Amino acid sequence: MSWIVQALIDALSIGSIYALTALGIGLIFGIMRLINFAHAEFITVTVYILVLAIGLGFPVALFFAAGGALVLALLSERLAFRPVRGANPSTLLITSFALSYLLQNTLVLIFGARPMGLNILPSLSQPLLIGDVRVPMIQVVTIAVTILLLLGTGAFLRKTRIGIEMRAAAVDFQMARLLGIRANRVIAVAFGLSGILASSAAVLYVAQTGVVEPRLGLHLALIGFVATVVGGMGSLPGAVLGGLAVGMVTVFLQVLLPADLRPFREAFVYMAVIMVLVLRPQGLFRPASARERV
Amino acid sequence: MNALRAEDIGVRFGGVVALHDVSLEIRPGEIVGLIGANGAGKSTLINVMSGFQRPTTGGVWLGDRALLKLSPHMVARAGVVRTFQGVRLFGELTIAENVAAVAAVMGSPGFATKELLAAVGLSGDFDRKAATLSYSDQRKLAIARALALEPGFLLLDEPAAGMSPQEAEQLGVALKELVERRGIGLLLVEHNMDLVMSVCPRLVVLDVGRVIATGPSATVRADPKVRAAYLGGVPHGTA
Amino acid sequence: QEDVTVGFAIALSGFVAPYDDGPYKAAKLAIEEINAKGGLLGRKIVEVSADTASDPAQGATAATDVLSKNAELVMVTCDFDFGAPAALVAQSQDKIAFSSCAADAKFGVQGIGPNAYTMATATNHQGAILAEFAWKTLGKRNVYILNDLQVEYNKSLCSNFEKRWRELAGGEGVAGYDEYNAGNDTVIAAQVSRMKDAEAKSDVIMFCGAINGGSYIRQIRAAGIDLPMITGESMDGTYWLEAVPDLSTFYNLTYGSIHGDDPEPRVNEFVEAFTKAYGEAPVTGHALTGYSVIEAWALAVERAGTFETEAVRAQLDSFSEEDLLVGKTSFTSDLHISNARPMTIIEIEGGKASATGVFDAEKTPEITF
Amino acid sequence: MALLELDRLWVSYGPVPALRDVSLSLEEGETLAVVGPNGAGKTTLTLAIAGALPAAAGTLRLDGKPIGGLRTEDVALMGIALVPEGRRIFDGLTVHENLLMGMSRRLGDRAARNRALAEIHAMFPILAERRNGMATRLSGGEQQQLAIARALLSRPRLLILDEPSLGLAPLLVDRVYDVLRELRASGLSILLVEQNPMRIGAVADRVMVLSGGEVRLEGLAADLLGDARLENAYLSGGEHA
Amino acid sequence: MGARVQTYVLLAGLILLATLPGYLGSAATARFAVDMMVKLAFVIGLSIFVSNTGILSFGHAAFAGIAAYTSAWFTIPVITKKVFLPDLPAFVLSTDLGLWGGMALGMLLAAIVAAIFGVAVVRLAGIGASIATLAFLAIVNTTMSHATGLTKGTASLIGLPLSVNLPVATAVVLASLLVASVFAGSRAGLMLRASREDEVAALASGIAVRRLRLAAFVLSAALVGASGVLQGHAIGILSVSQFYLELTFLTLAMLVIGGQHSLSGAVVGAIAIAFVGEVLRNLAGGFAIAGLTIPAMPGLREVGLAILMLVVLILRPSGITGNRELTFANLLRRGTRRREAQADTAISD
Ligand SMILES: Nc1ncnc2c1ncn2[C@@H]1O[C@H](COP(=O)(O)OP(=O)(O)OP(=O)(O)O)[C@@H](O)[C@H]1O
Ligand SMILES: Nc1ncnc2c1ncn2[C@@H]1O[C@H](COP(=O)(O)OP(=O)(O)OP(=O)(O)O)[C@@H](O)[C@H]1O
Ligand SMILES: CC(C)C[C@H](N)C(=O)O
Ligand SMILES: [Mg+2]
Ligand SMILES: [Mg+2]
Repeated sequence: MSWIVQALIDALSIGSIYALTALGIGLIFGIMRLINFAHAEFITVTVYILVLAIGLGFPVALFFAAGGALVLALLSERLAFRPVRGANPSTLLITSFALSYLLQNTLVLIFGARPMGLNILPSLSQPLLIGDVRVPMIQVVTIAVTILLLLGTGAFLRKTRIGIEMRAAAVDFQMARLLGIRANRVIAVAFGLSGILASSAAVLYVAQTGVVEPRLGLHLALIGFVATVVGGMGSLPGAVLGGLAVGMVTVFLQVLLPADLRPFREAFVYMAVIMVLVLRPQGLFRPASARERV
Repeated sequence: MNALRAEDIGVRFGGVVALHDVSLEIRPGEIVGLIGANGAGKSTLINVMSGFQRPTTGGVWLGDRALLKLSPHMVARAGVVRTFQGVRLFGELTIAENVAAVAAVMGSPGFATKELLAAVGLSGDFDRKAATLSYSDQRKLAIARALALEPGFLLLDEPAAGMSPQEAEQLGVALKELVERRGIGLLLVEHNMDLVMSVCPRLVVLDVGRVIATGPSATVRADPKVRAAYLGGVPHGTA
Repeated sequence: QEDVTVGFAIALSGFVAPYDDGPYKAAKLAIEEINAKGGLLGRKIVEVSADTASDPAQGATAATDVLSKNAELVMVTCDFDFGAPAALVAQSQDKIAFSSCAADAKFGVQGIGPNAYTMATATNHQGAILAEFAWKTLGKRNVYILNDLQVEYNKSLCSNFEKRWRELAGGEGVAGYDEYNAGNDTVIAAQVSRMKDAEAKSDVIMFCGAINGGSYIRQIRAAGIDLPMITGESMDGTYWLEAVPDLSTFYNLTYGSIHGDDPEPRVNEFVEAFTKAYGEAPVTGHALTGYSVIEAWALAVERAGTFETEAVRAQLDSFSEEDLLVGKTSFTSDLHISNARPMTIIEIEGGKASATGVFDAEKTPEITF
Repeated sequence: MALLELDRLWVSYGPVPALRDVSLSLEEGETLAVVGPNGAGKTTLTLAIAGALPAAAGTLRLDGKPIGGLRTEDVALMGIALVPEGRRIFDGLTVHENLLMGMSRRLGDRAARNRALAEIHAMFPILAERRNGMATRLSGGEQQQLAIARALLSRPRLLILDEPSLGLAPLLVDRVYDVLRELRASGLSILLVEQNPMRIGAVADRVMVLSGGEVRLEGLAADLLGDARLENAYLSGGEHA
Repeated sequence: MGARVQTYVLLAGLILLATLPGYLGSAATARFAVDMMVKLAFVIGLSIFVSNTGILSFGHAAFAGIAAYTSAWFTIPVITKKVFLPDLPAFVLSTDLGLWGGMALGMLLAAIVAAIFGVAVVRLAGIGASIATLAFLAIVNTTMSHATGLTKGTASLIGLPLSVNLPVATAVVLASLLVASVFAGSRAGLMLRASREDEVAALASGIAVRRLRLAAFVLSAALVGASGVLQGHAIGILSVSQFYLELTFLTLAMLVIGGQHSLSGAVVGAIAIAFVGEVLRNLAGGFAIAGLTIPAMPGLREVGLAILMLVVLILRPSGITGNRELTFANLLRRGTRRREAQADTAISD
């Protein structure tokens, strides 16, 4: 029985990193219909700043890293996404991809493609043994932080005026301005928030893996992207649960698949993704009534 | 051609009962007006009849063909064609292409696109993008597009919304002519009572998802229930 | 007399660049040394390079580029997938193509053509060395294998290791096997849990991980698994060590120690010269292969007395235990990779890397294609 | 001084002008009805005044201050509110959240805002009923009420309505016009685009006929309604560029 | 001359012009030109689906891969094949069909796979459909990476005859262009573009949206397959990773930057990015100007390309061609189009 508990905990710890990434991607997707691939580099850049600043002590480095992600997100919005806002979703997507490619290759130019080691929060990488079950501290922290950030972001969007303005500007930018909403500023705030979310994911992630390389965020962003859509387009809890679900499926397949099929695990994961999309086009965690009315 | 019948239609959205036990019949060559307060369920009924909304109860029949079994595009091909309250044009296509794309469904290569556009009162440059039309012109194009399918039955959801009284009047004339010439059965959902009264011999009135009155227009119009639910005290128009 | 040109169609940018950086610098060092001694057959060697940008299609373009500048030899990327497109172009233009360290035996007659060579030690032999090292030197009996499926080198290394290990230890000697794919799995919690379950019956971990392997080692150690680990050439270097502070009982193969303590003095001299030229020691032992590519080619040219491809190839094919910087190197007319070459093993204790010695294998799994 | 003044305004979509040389002025407390055939440029006019379309030439002033180059939101904050053609309700927001977006900070404290909201709810009961429902689930007419309510909550000095009766049941049209009359009586300035002359008569002080992007006729509502020239102006503009 | 014919002629002319450096320059420019044709074949095939349906597909690289490997099974010389792919079925092992036979089979298999998987994709709309194609790409990639007997898995497959030169590649591109052009001009093409604008309205108009989308998907998979075959036989080596995310994004970027709603956009985008990339590649390799030697700057190409892509997207969000087809009339109208575009952005700002 303990293997199930162990697998659940493993799944949660992978899933919660995915969920945290999906939260940042889902936030911008919900607001702008933009799948922001450059979220990957918001994550990666945070980690490189950590590498540079870690000599100043972790709290200072964290401050710089989060600040860096924030500034990067704001700059991206201002220089790359604002000019194409309102364009076709594919144009937005390719813009974010081009930005991602630019940032990634700039990192390669500056730091080279060779990975570097980075040891942060070493105290959290101690295992915690509860009975037979091994629970690394970092995983517990990751899960807790994810839940907190989800609740916080959700409350922000639902309860605060600027949060609601954000959603309004997302739907009809011009109408929002016609009502006196400073929509540009509002969207910038959303990006800033996504930068902060990216930096949180980055810190927790690198505390687990300890290796920094220019493509580090890519895989996370890809999963975040899938999770956002599978979980429920435009719904934040949907994105988070989508991330968790992808993590769960991955881990359970890894544990349960016979050895010959294990190399094909990812194919099964993505088959599940397609099945979800076909059976529940509105997303796993949104009611059927959430579909567009004719 | 057989009649188009909706029988005992019920639709609910969560707690909201949008339609309850609604029946309606349109015969070829007939214009039926469907009126009712906002939210009464008129658009929902059109959605059901055109295959876009699965009802919880009831059935839709074209003669003895069960339309509910068909997907929306098959319903349209079967001759039951609708327009939308929200217009829904093919915005990036030109005006001419909007019609031609639909004519292509019928495989009509030499389709008289220009004549059709003129018939609904559109003129000028047909190579403009449809999205650049003014609101009432958009509505006209939507009707032209529906006609390109050469429908047996046409379900129009507020076609005159946004039109000036004169335009609405012209539209009314055009619709009547169409019904007479082609024998189309027409369901007209409309809040412009002048238009409704001038083209519809028969009315069905919905209120909160139920039919509260049906019959010859003049009778229905005088019905106190209808006045209370829909028309209000002040008589409208000149009729 | 005219100069003679050596072309480099390698990754100067992109994600394969770290593999090519050291060998390229080392090769340039070798060229300088030869020129300082009066050149090759009395001609000065000049180098031209073109960037493949870590893209196979651009690899072919890069090779065409350097060949159009009259390269007599093309050195290509330290990996089969990325090096082969360029080598194919050289082959089709009847020039010699040398990969610095593609460890796949197909990099040769069978895969590309008779003009293709690689300075690597075949994974067959690498796997065998590691198996015998764990069995004899470390005295281990039960291995747990963790394999990264993303990179062919890893898969090949692990499978050759296992072949040799089973000969030594029998079927029971494999206490567990698991895999991950570095492209999809960044956190390997499930694999680590499985390993933890098998920890009691294992006494060594064979880890076939690639360039970001440090991340997985960190996760394994964070779970409290302190078994000794053995790995291939791909984990050489200390650039990733920060990820696993105080790492101990860790062993990896290499072509030569970059820490100045190789049992072979020539290697230490090379590291010194390299450090002098570039301000820092090579990042991994792969650098030696680049040096030896030039070394081997120059030797063959000298013996042939000409730059003609056919004559040079004949000389290369008759290499037998030649003492190159990377170690003893032999080629035959149908095997253009070394499958019997002692290699250095690095040990990491308390976060410090040092050479433990040079090891060889008695028996090596056969090469198949 | 007039509240709103337009002087020789030109607005174009690409190379095609949609408004040509339009001048008008609207006094404080006055209601101006703009009529005209379809494609006349009425919607364009409302958008231009509200700051959503740039003027190619000419000036716009509110209280004598030029508002031509201002950002859309700044124009709105100066007190111009638009009930746009096609409602433009915020999808994905609840009815209440939609109202909140209209609710200006100028309404004052929480109590004042709640009072304003209660007024609106009294005016349009469905909005209270569906308070926490998704706004786009409302029927077309219900959405129109929401759009008007949203604009009113910004406590505008000038309210612009682009065909507010669009898609409304007659009963509700009556209600909307009752509300407009009340608003007018309370001194609000209104610019109303409306197609139905009968409706105009009930609320407008003055009428302006727009056709083909140009002002064709302007005058007191009382004088113009029933005037054959009004009818002609309507019909002549059927063709447009 | 009809508008479609004009477009075909203009685009074919543009393509031939673009191959010119391949004939006049060095061996390296010939390689560049072949590579450009390979990408062009891909983007033209991709545009059949993306331009007409408006659904962004991330999955087409998989079709290129499937076709490339299929072709390899039937074109690698029999003796070589027995060494590298001994697990292939006997009849495959003993067959050598040459480039065209291999290409035909490759396209066929790509089309069959597209027909099966497409049933799921066409049920979805918008971003959901795109994610499904991304999932498909991942499935194919994972499967091919571990189906060692068929593909050699993560190892490269070698021995493909180098039978693709510039004229061959150009011929395939022109043929693809013809197919794409005829499809876009067909009734099916028009109906699909209508559904791209508003799926619900298209259904209400009787357009069999799913069936048409599936047809476009299959056709475009086959053409993209041809590009994969070209690629394999141009460089002589296949690895599964060649047909994954990088190819996907590069080709999508070419399409979107050219103008994703038109065939002209596909052609112009692919050629423009290929040329800019090549110029940057040469600059990055270092050069001498007016006696001044600029040293090599590896990585410049990628960074420069990304910046240029961003600039184009920002200045022309609907792509270089503004989503219009190239016709003689449109070429003359360039001036007015520019102004319209400005007015559009003025509204959205
Ligand atoms: N998809 C849906 N989900 C939930 N409720 C819905 C949905 N579609 C319609 N409704 C509700 O059903 C009722 C009927 O709506 P419908 O659109 O049919 O009204 P209508 O008669 O067309 O009104 P109008 O004249 O304003 O267009 C309304 O209360 C509406 O809010
Ligand atoms: N986005 C646009 N791009 C190009 N032309 C446009 C655009 N919007 C409107 N037009 C054109 O500008 C002119 C004026 O349109 P407008 O919408 O202002 O008319 P309107 O008077 O509101 O008509 P209606 O009564 O039909 O709503 C019309 O010819 C219309 O086709
Ligand atoms: C650096 C090494 C992991 C590369 C390896 N020698 C190869 O053939 O790919
Ligand atoms: Mg309705
Ligand atoms: Mg209008």
